[in-house]
Amino acid sequence: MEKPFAITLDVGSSLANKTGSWRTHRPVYVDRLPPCNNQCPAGENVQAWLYLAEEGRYEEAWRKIMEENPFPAIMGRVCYHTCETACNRGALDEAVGINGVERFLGDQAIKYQWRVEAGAPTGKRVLVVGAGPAGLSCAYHLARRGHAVTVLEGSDKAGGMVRYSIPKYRMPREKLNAEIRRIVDMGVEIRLNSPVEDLCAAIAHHGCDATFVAVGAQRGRHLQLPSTARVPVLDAVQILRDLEREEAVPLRGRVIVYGGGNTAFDVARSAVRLGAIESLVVYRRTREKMPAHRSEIREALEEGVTLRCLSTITHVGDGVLTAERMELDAKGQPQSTGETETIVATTLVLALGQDADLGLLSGVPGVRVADGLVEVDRNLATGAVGIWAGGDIVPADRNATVAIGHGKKAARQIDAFLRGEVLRRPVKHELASADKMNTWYYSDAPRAIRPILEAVRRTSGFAEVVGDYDEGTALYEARRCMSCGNCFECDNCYGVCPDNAVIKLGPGKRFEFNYDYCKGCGVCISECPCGAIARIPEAI
Amino acid sequence: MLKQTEGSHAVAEAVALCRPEVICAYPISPQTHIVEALGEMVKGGDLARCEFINVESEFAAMSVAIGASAAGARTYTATASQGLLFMAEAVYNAAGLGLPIVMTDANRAIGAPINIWNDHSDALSMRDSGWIQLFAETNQEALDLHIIAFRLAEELSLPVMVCMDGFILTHAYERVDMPAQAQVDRYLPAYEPRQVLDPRDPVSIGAMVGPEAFSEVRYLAHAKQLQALDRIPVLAAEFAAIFGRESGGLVHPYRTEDAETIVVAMGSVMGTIKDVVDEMRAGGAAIGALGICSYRPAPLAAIRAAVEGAKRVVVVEKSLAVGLGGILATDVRMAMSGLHLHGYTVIAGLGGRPILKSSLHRLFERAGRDDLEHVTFLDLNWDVVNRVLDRERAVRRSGSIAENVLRDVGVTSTPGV
Amino acid sequence: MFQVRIHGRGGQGVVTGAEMLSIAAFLGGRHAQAVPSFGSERTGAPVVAFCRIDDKEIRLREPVMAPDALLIQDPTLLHQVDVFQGLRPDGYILINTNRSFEELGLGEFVAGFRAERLATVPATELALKHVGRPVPNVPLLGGFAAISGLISLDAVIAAIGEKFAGKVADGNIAAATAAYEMVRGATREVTHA
Amino acid sequence: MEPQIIKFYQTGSFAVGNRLLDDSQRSVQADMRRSNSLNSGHRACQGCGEALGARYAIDAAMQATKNQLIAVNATGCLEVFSTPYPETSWQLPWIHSLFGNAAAVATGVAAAMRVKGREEVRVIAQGGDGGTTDIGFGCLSGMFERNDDVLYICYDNEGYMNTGVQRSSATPPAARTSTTATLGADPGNVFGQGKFVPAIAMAHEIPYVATASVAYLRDLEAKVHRAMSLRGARYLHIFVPCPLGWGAASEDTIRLARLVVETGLFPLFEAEHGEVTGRYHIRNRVPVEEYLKLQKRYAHLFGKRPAVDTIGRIQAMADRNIRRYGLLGEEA
Repeated sequence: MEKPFAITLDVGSSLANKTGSWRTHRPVYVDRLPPCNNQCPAGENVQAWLYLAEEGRYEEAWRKIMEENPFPAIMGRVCYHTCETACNRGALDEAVGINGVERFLGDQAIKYQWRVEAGAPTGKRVLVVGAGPAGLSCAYHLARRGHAVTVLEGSDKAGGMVRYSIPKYRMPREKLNAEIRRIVDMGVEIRLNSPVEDLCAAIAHHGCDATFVAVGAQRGRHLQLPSTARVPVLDAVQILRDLEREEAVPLRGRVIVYGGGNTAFDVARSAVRLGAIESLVVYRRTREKMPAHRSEIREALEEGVTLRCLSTITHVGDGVLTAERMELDAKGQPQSTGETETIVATTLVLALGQDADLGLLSGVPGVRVADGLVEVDRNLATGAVGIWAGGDIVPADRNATVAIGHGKKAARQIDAFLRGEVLRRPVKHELASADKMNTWYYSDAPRAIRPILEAVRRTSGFAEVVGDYDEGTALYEARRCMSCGNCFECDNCYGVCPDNAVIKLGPGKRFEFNYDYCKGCGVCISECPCGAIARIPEAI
Repeated sequence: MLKQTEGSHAVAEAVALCRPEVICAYPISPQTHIVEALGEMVKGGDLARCEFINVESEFAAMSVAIGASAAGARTYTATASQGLLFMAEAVYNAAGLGLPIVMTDANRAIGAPINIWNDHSDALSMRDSGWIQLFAETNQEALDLHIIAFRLAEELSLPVMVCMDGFILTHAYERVDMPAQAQVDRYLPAYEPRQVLDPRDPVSIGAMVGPEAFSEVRYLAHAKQLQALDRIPVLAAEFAAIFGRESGGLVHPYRTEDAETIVVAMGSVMGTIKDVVDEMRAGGAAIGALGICSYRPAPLAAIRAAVEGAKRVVVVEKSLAVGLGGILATDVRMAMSGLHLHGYTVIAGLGGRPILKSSLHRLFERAGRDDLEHVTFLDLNWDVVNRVLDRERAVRRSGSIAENVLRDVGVTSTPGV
Repeated sequence: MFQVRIHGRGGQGVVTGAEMLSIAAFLGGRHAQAVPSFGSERTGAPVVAFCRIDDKEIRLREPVMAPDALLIQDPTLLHQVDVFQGLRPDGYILINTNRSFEELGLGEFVAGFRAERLATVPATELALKHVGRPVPNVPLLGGFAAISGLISLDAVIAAIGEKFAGKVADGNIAAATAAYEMVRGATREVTHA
Repeated sequence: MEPQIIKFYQTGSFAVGNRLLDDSQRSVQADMRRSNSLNSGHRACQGCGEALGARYAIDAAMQATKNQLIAVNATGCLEVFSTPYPETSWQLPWIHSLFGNAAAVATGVAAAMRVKGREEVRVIAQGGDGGTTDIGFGCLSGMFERNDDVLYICYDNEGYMNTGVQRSSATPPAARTSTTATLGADPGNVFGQGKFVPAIAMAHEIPYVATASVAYLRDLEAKVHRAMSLRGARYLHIFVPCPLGWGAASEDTIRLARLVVETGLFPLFEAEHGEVTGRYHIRNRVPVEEYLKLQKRYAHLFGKRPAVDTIGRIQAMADRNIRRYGLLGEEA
């Protein structure tokens, strides 16, 4: 075509005009730290595995969990999922049901017998004392890194407090066993009925290069109550242990549980299942202050457990207990009022917390114990070279998830130690807080309700109370994830750029800015649903 | 084929023979008969493969034409007077974009006061628009010029305006020789656009051009018109070879060879002038006439060649540059620059005022004696004009001049002041 | 050159009459030019149209100033417009009326004209009878053919065929023929008188 | 608007793309092969809503017509920033003629295509609100009335931005422009003037009329697709914020385009042959202040002594739209 001068132009010729020079600020793709990941004691990359799960890539999602935590099926039941409390979606409608999806993935793995292979052998050997969640977690991570691991366990079964203090209705044993079995299948040796009384001796006996101690806090705290009669006073930890061993437990008649933690409720709920006439939890502060998880309290109340808060038991009489009413002072501390009343009781169960038995460390040079806990640095190293400690015996929240996190952390440290390296702490990304999100783009999607066993059926047996998500529901929940701070390839930046200055690299490859043309308007930043684009000033 | 028909209809038939593909129509006298006839031909199926679009204004008519032409269709429209002015912006645009649209202008005066009769004010107001403007002397030439116009327009990728006097030609029944389709097809090849909107080869037409290139664009438009000066005589010669008659060209000299007085004019008045020239020649006067067919591009060299042997030039034009005098005359003066000739400007036939043979006789006789003002208003009613001027000198007031003139002429019933 | 001026009112087919006259002349091998006195007149207003007939190309574009023939389609115009302006002394006058020149009060005026070139014909009546509408233009052309001999009745009939079709054409042909016969009869009387 | 049938997905139909959807169900803008009809290097301001709207609409039309498309552009920002010699940003056959004649030029192009038997080639005319609702209105109405096969797209940024932010007949009440100063008793643009051209388009009973906003991409694209599935005169009125003219932050372009809809100030609907056939139900209704406050052109309504009455009148306009078009859905 013989085109008229200047009036008629060849298409696309404006590419010669590099409008990027107009820019005073530039957009940059970032990965921010999702609040769920930030919150997870086990350090799970929750957003990442939900991202995989929402595409139906369940095995990959499960493997993503397994990079941090070898117990998705256990976590999906006993974890108190503080990630959900932190979830940004909570402000929009309701938090994503992370825990339910995790259980789904864990169960999928068991159903399809997905396995994790041990790493190439390093020739190093590590001793782990205690086959609870911390010890097993540590053993697993070490095995993945190719180290030979021997776990010494004093009980006749592995699982620690998950087995011995969480009733079956919360933690079906076949799942627990399956997840432990998977670790054993990786080559981890678990020696049961092998209590360690002298750690130095054990280390010397087993000839290992490093040690992780996670023996747990299994000794119920006792309280000497003035007693004038025969009301049996039992230890909650022992009851739960007996339950696990299917030994007879005297939870009949009117069962009074003294304490406000999860263990107290586990006992109270077990009492309901065993046919107690009454199951009453007595706690000296308010219900809000109870350390037990909300869901635990809620489910207990649904099952008929009753509460008496702001009460201390002061005396055990003949079929009755004397309780004093408490009041909160200005600081929120309970104070005596002198007012008393009586509670009819068949059995009193003390659930006042547990202590660790740290006798095995007494002869270890450099290991210090204070207030019943092992002193460790931020990397869980004890004062003794080559010895790490974790789980309930170190100062931290006491729950399975924290313990699993300890196991992983210790394993990483041990691995670095064995390789003669110093582990560099990864830079912690900026938090993907709600203000960085543009939640308009997420469809309205209320949370899926996990099926709950009817109260009538629950109270008559030890069937699992909280049901599973079916696949559709799990997928739905996974897809409710907003992928906070991490690009999920929604194409918004690619679409909303008035200057076509975003290059789409293809599925899974995310995007790049074309700074030749980006004018720095910031629309992509405003409209990024998940806050994965940052704005930085240009050097002028 | 010879036939006795109305000028408008003859033009419509000629346009149809050119196989137009898009025709836009908006009614305005005295152009309406042309598009009416074309509309009938399209609707009746005589003109196949043609879109006839009834638009809502002349501005739209030219705009539709711009779109159609840019998309590669042979496009035609017609207008007059206020219509041409209403589309003025688009008229310039069509030329600027180099779109070979052909348009008939049935020449008519411009208001206020509103006047539907003939003069050349409309066409001449568009003299700088970049369009080629050809003026027809007769209905025969009018229809011939449309055939030439399509050829010229498409060769140069420029729009062409064929001007024919409103009513005097458009509504006159005359004998015309209507060409055969085969003749027209031989003369006018299929339209091959220079630039076209087509998804197969996309371009952007109508860029914004800044100071860095605008002068060049304008010069190229000028150069294209100069190119047309070469092409117009060639196309007229080819036309004569195929159709067997002279039509078009730059200028039409009539008995100018030894003329001392040469009358220059455009359009149908040339017929009356030729009669007068014949009569005066019979009386021994050395007078001739020069018809301008190509007003734009201005055939300065051809005009100069025709008049340089004469003693005087009388430009009779149906237009007035208010505050200056002649419009055509200014162009003719430019052609004459350096020549020592008397030049007279005669403003005649405004708003349909008949140009009478008797008046022209008197005028040319006076011119022959060099007894003319530089600018003469033919057959002006000086009584009326002077009365108004006298009064306005006495009383300072605003108001419609037209109303006052009518009052003086005695048409309105309002008593005079 | 022979110049005809037609007077009438809007709606009476004045312009069409001039055009048909030019067609008839063309069909007779002559050059002809028909033009209206251009305007935007509405129904009922006075209207003028012209027709020139010659043996060579007609270049003249001025209005007909000195007609050789006048066709007056509406006698009421006689009192409104100077219809006779410029009429040559040997010119033709044809008026659409049932009355005579005397009855129209023109007896004195036409005294100086050649009697065989004067005629009246009830063209509106003929049009109503044959066409069904009061359009006197075509019958007047028939009358003009008869009075002037400048065009033939056949040419008029052919011109009608170019402008009209079907029943309208047939009616107009009948009306024109009737007018032709009437005027021929009358002028013959005059000639023979 | 055509509902996108998807089960539930993370981002539903609100984001540009969705990796969980089949390619055919994703937006045109999500497609790596989108035509980028308006290419990089154009000279629109940062965050220009019109540049965005034009690419959204034309890309969708390109997809709908398999790239058999010609665009006619009225004078205005879009034209000036896209085609300054020697560079054009357009990737399709495109013509600019005048300010007021885009609809008519498009009629001509469509006529040419019809007469040449290339009816697969479709025509779009486009312009700003000045070129559409004011100076181009005559040609637009003529094109509608003749039912010419043209989709006319108005990019409404509520003023003459190309010439320096003057008032148009699409400028909303109380807004400041350079010809509606914030002076006198009623600062800014007056109430009770202007026109809503979609409603006027409907009065022509043309096959299709719709409104859209650059914040609702899927809806916008669905409307373009619907329009291109029909023949005859069609009209699409797209709300496109102008950061410069409105005194808004460049990154707020889409936010404003969203808020204007969620307040009810700009109803999203579609109509066929003069009857409303669909409307967008407000998802998250907000008071007009949230929209107004982001724009300096309304700054005189806020500050120390907020113009409560004026804001109330603007809120009443939003409420009227919500009533008139049923924007709250069934629960309303």
